[in-house]
Amino acid sequence: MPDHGNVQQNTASVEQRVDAIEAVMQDRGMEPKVFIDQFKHLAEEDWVPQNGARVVAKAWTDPEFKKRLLANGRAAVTELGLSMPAHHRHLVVLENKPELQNVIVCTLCSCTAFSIIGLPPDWYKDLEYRARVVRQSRTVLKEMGLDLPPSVDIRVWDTTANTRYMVLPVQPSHTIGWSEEKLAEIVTKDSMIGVAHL
Amino acid sequence: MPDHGNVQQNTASVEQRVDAIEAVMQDRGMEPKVFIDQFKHLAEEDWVPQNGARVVAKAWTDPEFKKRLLANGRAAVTELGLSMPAHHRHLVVLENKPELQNVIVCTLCSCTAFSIIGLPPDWYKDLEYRARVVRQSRTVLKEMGLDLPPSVDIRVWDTTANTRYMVLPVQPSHTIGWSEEKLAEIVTKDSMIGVAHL
Amino acid sequence: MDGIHDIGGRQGFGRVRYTLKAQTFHEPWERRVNALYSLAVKLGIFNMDEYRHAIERMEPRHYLSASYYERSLTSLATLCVEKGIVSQEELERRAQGHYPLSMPSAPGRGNVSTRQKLAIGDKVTVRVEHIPGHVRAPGYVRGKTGVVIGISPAYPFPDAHAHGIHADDEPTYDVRFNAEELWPNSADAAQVHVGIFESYLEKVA
Amino acid sequence: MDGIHDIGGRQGFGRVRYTLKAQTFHEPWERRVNALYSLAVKLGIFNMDEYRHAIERMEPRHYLSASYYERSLTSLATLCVEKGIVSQEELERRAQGHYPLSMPSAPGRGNVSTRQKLAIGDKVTVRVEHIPGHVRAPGYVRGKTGVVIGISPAYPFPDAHAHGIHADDEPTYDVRFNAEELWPNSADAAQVHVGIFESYLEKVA
Repeated sequence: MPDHGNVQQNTASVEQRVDAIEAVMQDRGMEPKVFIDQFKHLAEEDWVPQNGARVVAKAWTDPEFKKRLLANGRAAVTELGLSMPAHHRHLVVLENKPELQNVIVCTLCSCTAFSIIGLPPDWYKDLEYRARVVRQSRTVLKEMGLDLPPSVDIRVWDTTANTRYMVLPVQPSHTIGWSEEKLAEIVTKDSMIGVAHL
Repeated sequence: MPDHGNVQQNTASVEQRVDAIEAVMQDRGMEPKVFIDQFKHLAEEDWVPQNGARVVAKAWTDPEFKKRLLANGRAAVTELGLSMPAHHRHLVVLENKPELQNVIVCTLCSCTAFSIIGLPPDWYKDLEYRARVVRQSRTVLKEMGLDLPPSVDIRVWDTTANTRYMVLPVQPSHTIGWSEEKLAEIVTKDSMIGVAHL
Repeated sequence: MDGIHDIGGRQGFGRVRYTLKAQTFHEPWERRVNALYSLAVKLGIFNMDEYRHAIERMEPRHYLSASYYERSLTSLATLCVEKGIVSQEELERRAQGHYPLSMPSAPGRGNVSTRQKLAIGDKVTVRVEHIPGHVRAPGYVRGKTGVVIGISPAYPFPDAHAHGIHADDEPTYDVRFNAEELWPNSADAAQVHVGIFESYLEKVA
Repeated sequence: MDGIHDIGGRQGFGRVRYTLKAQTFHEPWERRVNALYSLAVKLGIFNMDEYRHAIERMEPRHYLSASYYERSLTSLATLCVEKGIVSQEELERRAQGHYPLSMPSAPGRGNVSTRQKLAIGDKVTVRVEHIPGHVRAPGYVRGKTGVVIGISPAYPFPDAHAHGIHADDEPTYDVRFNAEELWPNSADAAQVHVGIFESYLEKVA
């Protein structure tokens, strides 16, 4: 039986294929090299989870900001000089509580509020997470190291439209009174996706 | 990103894997070599579409046999010395008519009445046929060379239980009066699956 | 289980690679695999329902990329390991490389106690069930309504039989559906008949 | 389309390969691909809905076996070919080998004319639709009933926008479902919220 996929024995390597499309874009005057450098800067210096961490730390220490953040996330993050791409129409901030765990997934592709919480980690984009966390939320979180007692309710948010989500994790009790700067240092990307506590 | 399937770079070739399991069965006294030879005989000499072709030719020429065949296929084929495995509990014979085309598929795996119509052809077991023929029957048949006019109704039979099906194709008008033996020569496996006319 | 194998009606696949007088086997090892799994069934090492379910339990990427006979091989090897005939380590030592097996099985279930005998002409709905173990109703009929047009002899209930738990025999029914009710505005006109075990069906008043 | 990409709730997958502080990129070419498709969107060569749909149109075996960034690459290359920027032949000549692209697109559709404005607290059912083109409602909510708990700003309707046909903007609603109603007896207890375009919803009286 011949191979039935459209990926054949003589398929060019993925690097060769990237080189080819980049060369085409270069030829057509799209200046891909310049953009690749800009993008590297964006991905490594602008779209970092430290953005979201600052948002979380401010929400923990400034009740008025937290109200504005929960009411309109997209507007509130601008107060910290943060922005979102045009096609991220809305930022919904989901507040975790001791008895409530919010978790974000994108089952159809892998959308995230990447300019705020950083580009998604590898596992977030994998078929396993996408297929399973909507249906087996408690089991999957446990496998990932977050073993929630039965008393904690779970809310899964499947980001299938143009709204983006971020989780506002529970502030660890031992950090009450810390400065905003110090608090921001403990906030992880995974806690803002909702698969880890702090 | 590490490879996520369970088929890794160092996966043994499929032949090595077959050799390994056969060697295990040999070691455990199951005598696989004897059975492989027997099976080769079964597959090449016993489970041949000529069986079904004889059934079809007899149904075309013997109206009483055809009645019995349509009433209870499994019993009727024994009249021709044919048999079916124990787990094929029932043989339902589907009579095509000028205005009716029956088509067989097994969407969940690839079941067939193999002792009667022969082991299934490669395309029958492929994902394409299994996924598409239930939903796009007319389109798929056309792509396979059977372009049915809109006046012909289509019935698709998904063999998801232990009943087996065979299609009784329409006898071509130019063969009326031919002997049973000569008629049996024109009947193909594909016509008994329902994807081709004669 | 709602597995990747349940592909009836799934879109995105290309043309059927149809050829006249297509072959069944293309490589000598394919014939051997077909014989070996048949031998194992004959010897009572596993039954056909266990065999089918072990194919369904293949890791989804492996299932889709494997040929038909590689799927047979994987089921055979998985069940031989699960039945204690051989260890994966021994298989890998003999094969001199990684030997991918299927994923573990979820628990099975017995026959549905509220199932009803049905008659030809009965209008029936396929229960909306999501069974973690083996099940022989394709997903595309779940919750859909059709008419019984045939009754087949009783056979062990596969949801139990594939898991080695007690299975009463029960009949299967040929149920006729309209393709356009299965996939509204998105199917070629046809009647689609599916062989459905009694436990999966509910009579519609 | 009822494509292989629509895997929410599909069973048979193994454990999430979770690691602490997991990386986004593993190979230099992945960063380049992410930049190149973003550049194409920025230049207006295609929009995000076309980009997503071209990923969904990948041949199912290719989709499942490809890494995330190989899927991005395939969408970028497919759309550059479909938009007339380059031919597959030129790509294959430059790449010195076969260059797999996505399968052709089915036609799209416009906004649903009977859609209704919804309010928080409305009970809604997801229409049972099988759209051959791009659609952003996951299959697991089809025909299911939930409650509107949030409203998001209007955005071009993706079923049209992914196909280059006129798309009116419409709001999306955060709809809350119970996991146990989505997958009866076969899900961990949870509320599952899905962002759903207005055209996909019907208000329940």
